[in-house]
Amino acid sequence: MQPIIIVRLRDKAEQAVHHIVGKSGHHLGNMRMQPSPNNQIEMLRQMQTIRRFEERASDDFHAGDIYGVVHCYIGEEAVAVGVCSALERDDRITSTHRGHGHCIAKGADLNRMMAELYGRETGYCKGKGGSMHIADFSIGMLGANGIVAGGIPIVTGAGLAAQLDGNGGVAVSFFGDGASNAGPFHESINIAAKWKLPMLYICENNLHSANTPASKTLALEDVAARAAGYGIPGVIVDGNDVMAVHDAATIAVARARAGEGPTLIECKTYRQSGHTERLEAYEHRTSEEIDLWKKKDPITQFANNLIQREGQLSEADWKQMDDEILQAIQASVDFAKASPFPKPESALDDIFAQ
Amino acid sequence: MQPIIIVRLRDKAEQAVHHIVGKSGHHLGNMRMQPSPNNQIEMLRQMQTIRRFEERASDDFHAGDIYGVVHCYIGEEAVAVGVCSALERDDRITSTHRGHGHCIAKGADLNRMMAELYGRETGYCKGKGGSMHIADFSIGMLGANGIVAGGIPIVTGAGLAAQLDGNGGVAVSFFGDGASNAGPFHESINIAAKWKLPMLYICENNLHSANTPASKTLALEDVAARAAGYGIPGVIVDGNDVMAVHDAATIAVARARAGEGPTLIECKTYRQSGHTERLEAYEHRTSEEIDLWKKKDPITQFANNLIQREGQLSEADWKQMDDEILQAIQASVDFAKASPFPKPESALDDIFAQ
Amino acid sequence: MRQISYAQAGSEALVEELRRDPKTLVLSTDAAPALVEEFGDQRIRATPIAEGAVTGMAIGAAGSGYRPIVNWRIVTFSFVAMDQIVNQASKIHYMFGGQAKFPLVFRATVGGGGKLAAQHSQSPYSMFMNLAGLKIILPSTPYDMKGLMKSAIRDDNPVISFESSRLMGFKGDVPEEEYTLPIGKADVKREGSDITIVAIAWLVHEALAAAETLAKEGVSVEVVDPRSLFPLDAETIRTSVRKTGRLLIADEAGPTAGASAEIAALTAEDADTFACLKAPIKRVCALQVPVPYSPVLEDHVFPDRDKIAAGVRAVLG
Amino acid sequence: MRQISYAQAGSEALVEELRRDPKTLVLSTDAAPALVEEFGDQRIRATPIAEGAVTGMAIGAAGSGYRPIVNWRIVTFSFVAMDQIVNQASKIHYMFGGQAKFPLVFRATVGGGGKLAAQHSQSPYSMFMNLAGLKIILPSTPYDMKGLMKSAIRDDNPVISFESSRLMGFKGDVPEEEYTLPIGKADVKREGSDITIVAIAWLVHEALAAAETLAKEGVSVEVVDPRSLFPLDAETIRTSVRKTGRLLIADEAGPTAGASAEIAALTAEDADTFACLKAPIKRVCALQVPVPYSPVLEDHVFPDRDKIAAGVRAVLG
Ligand SMILES: Cc1ncc(C[n+]2csc(CCOP(=O)(O)OP(=O)(O)O)c2C)c(N)n1
Ligand SMILES: Cc1ncc(C[n+]2csc(CCOP(=O)(O)OP(=O)(O)O)c2C)c(N)n1
Ligand SMILES: [Mg+2]
Ligand SMILES: [Mg+2]
Repeated sequence: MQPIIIVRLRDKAEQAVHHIVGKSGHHLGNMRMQPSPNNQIEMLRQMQTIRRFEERASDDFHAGDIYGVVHCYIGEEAVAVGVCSALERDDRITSTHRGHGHCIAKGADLNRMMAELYGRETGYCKGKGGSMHIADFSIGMLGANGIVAGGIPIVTGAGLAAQLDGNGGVAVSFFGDGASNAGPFHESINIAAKWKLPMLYICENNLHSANTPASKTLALEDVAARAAGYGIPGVIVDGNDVMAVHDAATIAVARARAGEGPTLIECKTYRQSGHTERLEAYEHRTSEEIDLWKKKDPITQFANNLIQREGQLSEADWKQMDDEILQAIQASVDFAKASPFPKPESALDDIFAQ
Repeated sequence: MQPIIIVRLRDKAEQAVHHIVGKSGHHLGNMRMQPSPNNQIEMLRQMQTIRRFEERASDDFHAGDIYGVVHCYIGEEAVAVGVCSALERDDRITSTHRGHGHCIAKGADLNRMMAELYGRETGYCKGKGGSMHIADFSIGMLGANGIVAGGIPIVTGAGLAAQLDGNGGVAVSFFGDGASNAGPFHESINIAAKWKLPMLYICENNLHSANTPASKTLALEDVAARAAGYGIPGVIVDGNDVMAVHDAATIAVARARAGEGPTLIECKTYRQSGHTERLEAYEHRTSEEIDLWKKKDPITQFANNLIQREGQLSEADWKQMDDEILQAIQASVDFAKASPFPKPESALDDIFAQ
Repeated sequence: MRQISYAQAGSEALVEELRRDPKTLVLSTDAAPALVEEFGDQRIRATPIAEGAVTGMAIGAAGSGYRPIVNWRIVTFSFVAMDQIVNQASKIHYMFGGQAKFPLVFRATVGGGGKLAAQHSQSPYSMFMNLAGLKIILPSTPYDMKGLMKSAIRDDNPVISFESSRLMGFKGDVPEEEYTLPIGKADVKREGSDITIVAIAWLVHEALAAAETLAKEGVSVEVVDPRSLFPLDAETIRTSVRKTGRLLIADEAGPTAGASAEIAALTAEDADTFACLKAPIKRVCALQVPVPYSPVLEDHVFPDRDKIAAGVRAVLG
Repeated sequence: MRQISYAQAGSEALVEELRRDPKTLVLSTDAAPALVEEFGDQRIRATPIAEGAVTGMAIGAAGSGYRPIVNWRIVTFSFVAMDQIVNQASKIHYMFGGQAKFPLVFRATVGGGGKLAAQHSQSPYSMFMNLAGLKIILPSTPYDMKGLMKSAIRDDNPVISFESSRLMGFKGDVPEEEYTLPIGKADVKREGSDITIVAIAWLVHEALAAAETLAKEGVSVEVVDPRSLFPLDAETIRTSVRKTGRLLIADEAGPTAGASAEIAALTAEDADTFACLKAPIKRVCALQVPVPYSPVLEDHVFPDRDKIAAGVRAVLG
């Protein structure tokens, strides 16, 4: 079984059509799936919210208001939003160290997120977790994670729970190209495939893991090719094209809900920011490569698309949307700053559930 | 990339020819590789030595002379012998909990093996290891292992050493179908493939892991299919046909020595004995299945072949060979029994190398 | 009262809790046929040999409303799951600010005596005591096993149930009627006045045997069984030591940074107890070596009733 | 004498040993460009994020004649390699009857202070002390770092080099000329007569600061730095306690079954030392919780010079 590539093209009427092709080039079929215009605008809003949230988080980290470490998802927003827009609120996900995007796309509250980054009592984790550990179980966000590949088994357990519940729920694992070389990836996908768990495994292949290029760590360029070893579909999609991601996820979700088991979707994307917002020892990526990908920015592309091709958005709408987003982000910072730090003694709370 | 199957057939002149076919059936080529008659007889001798060694180990375990646990390899001898006959003495291997066959095939001394099982000072590990931990670094046998998949990374490190040495050495990992679902399998093969380490990964797919059938644990029936995810050849071979195993290993060894990287070879075989020689809680395999595989016994098949088809061995030779083997096994037991137990205080030796 | 074995007591507790709560499920590389028959292969799952992923899956299922019981089988195999234990299970409730519950049980046998050599004869429970956020039980009798196991399964937190290999066939009184025992409460297994022996699991029985021998020599031994290692019932131990003035700790694990070290420390750091100490604390543990295979070597490495009795005589001077 | 940082001292030792012995090699998920440049990408290898396999590979390469140095980076990531550490590296020399050598170094940073929350702020060295067959160093100064690291790389056994995150930028005297320090020898960092503080890594400096403060109050503090945790230099610690009669242990890890517990136990079990003890032993450690993120919480959890000074006052009564 070869990985399947979903390429998003335009037909003569300039409508988006997905062409599904085998990796060797033969055509497997077409597909036309369009979320409603409203949904698309909502998706754009989410992507821009992620972007603005992280720009602010980065600034405030450098200003010393946010502590520890912050990993930005800038440039990869189409993945989280493309996938989560294909999910229901009760569906469950786990995220990575680079988790803000998944939180926001799954519907997390900006105030509580920002308050957590600020280490405040009103944060999602009462200040105990910080950027790498935001979770909101009420919306099926089972946590960011400081361990590469650590969340993959956990969300596979959520997939098991969904299967046992029998209500058609699905579970989605987000992880990087780096994580795809770690044991938990293999162990989890094998189990999910064998048990036909309702799962999506979303590899965010941003071509690098910290300071090591994927070309040095992946035996094969395409993570999706690994699906063949488990008898499940392996899909490659342009991870900077939110609609392509959305459609690939939609198919996989349908498959999962129908009891047909997991799908591995590899989203080819790029992290425009550094590995973390700290001063890293070095940046091994060339500025040419970074610039190239900045030109393929997922938000600019999508916004232009909605404005120019689909005509669903005017330049003014877009500007206004961005203003609203910036206000919401400012409000989240205000909320965080107005919130008290936790009481020192509360460090002793929450060790055990009572 | 699909797994390659090597099928051993006869041509019109009744000579063994290997047909290499893709899993979907198309023919990829033929191959004719015959070790010399002497080597074949030596291979038969090794297989029968493994068989007799374990029959005796089982008896003596039940008699209370061997302690702890013994895992027999009965029925799988063609794998160890087929592979090790394609190796040089300096090539390195690691084994599993089911390790006697690999030891003997790699050239280990029967006396020191039996003495180790008997817990004596003269054993390979001075009585510290027992059946699950026999090693002989002088012949490149880097150890049996009580941890499923535990030896895979270790021998991959030996492959790294071989690559750095630059002397054309290879390293071979033996492991079970069960182990192929564990993280170290994936992590190691990915690294070996990326670094083009001179490795053979030999999956002994005996269709079961302890009391669980492979059909319940392998997402796909063929472990070899996983090779596709790493861009390396995945080969399926009849693991009860020692010549087929030998030939598949020979090709892979040549590939490894040429710097072309690892090969994954799946040997379809069967364990005729129980999971261990202890009283297991239950045997989940049907007696039909066990009987069926006993009919495909690798030693009987190979001996018959050498006697009937190749005419390299007479019935009398074979009987004599077996007698010699039984004598060697008896001698190893005599050696073990004549050897002292280690001194109790020697438990405190060998914690650290000086 | 009826007598059942330590192993049976564990199984009984498990089966009763599986019947009681449909959200419980069992994950293990080896699915016991009797359980599959009664509870079906959805709730009793034979997994691939991938204890790491399986442990993580249990965490995710627990966070999604289930109560998984993972049987790692021998503690040896827990080490492939260590990331999920240390970095996830023990921290996840805290790290996320207590927003979700993770009711989880991990079962694992510990100890030697089986001539299984270094990998399969370990007693590494102290490695898990150092984590916050995990409870640990390690019972010594069928009665304690059943009562603690039921509590573990009902607990809303991750609990590791360490179970002594040597005691699997050991029989003892277990009532027919339902009961549970609190996690975190030590049990005085024998009262005495001259010395306190805090003994763990199998060594409780060795300590009791040593106490019999010593009684004939006129020495009155108190035997305290912590039963759970986290939380560790410091108060019961200290109270006993304040009474006897002497402490010996018997553990099948090596001493270094072991449960025995913790018990020594929490005794020596308590002012009232320290004031009552008449003699140095003594640890009678396994030698600090990997466990060897050969019977003569293995016997040399582990503590037993004789070594305990000798240790008591040494403390009493 | 020239001053270099703790981090530089470690790098210097590494580079010098890489130059000295062509069989050394470095495996890490992040290959430092300077090392790759000098030693090439065959000996300095950037690995996939697969610390478990990489650790096992190091064992196999060591058994095949190489001297691998694995940089796990943060100790957090060692847990995915725990099977290879516990079941293989620490037992392999013994289990195989001593027939092969396994010269291995594992490097990992430990400790908190970085506001990195629970997973990335651990000090779990005591989990590794309980294994036999692994040496453990944990230096507190650039001088000790360089000397111990060189010994670790030359040692024919697996050695874990734990390195304090908080001390990375800390500078101290390091001679230009070559030297090594023995693994297993504690160092008295300050002499005193009223109380012994055994302090680990970063807390050595906090203890020294506390000692300054206390000196002004007329209290004479001796500070002992174990420098290596296995073997642990019981003799130097006991000698100090026999002199001062009092013991406080300061550790950035939680107390439970920690290095602090072991130090307490080996003091309380030694008859001569016990006889000299004038007060209960005191542990000033992190609170036994996962480490929280928010600065106010993190500060509350960790010990420091003030908590040490308060502890000393409490012991002195
Ligand atoms: C097991 C483990 N090893 C190492 C690290 C350190 N680390 C944090 S992020 C990262 C790179 C991850 O790369 P990838 O999975 O591709 O995700 P990306 O950062 O590119 O989103 C590394 C090595 C870790 N968190 N966990
Ligand atoms: C990590 C780990 N988990 C569980 C076990 C217990 N165990 C020993 S052998 C075995 C089955 C192994 O199956 P397979 O890899 O197919 O090898 P086979 O026994 O069939 O040769 C199991 C589960 C183990 N040794 N290691
Ligand atoms: Mg990446
Ligand atoms: Mg098998």
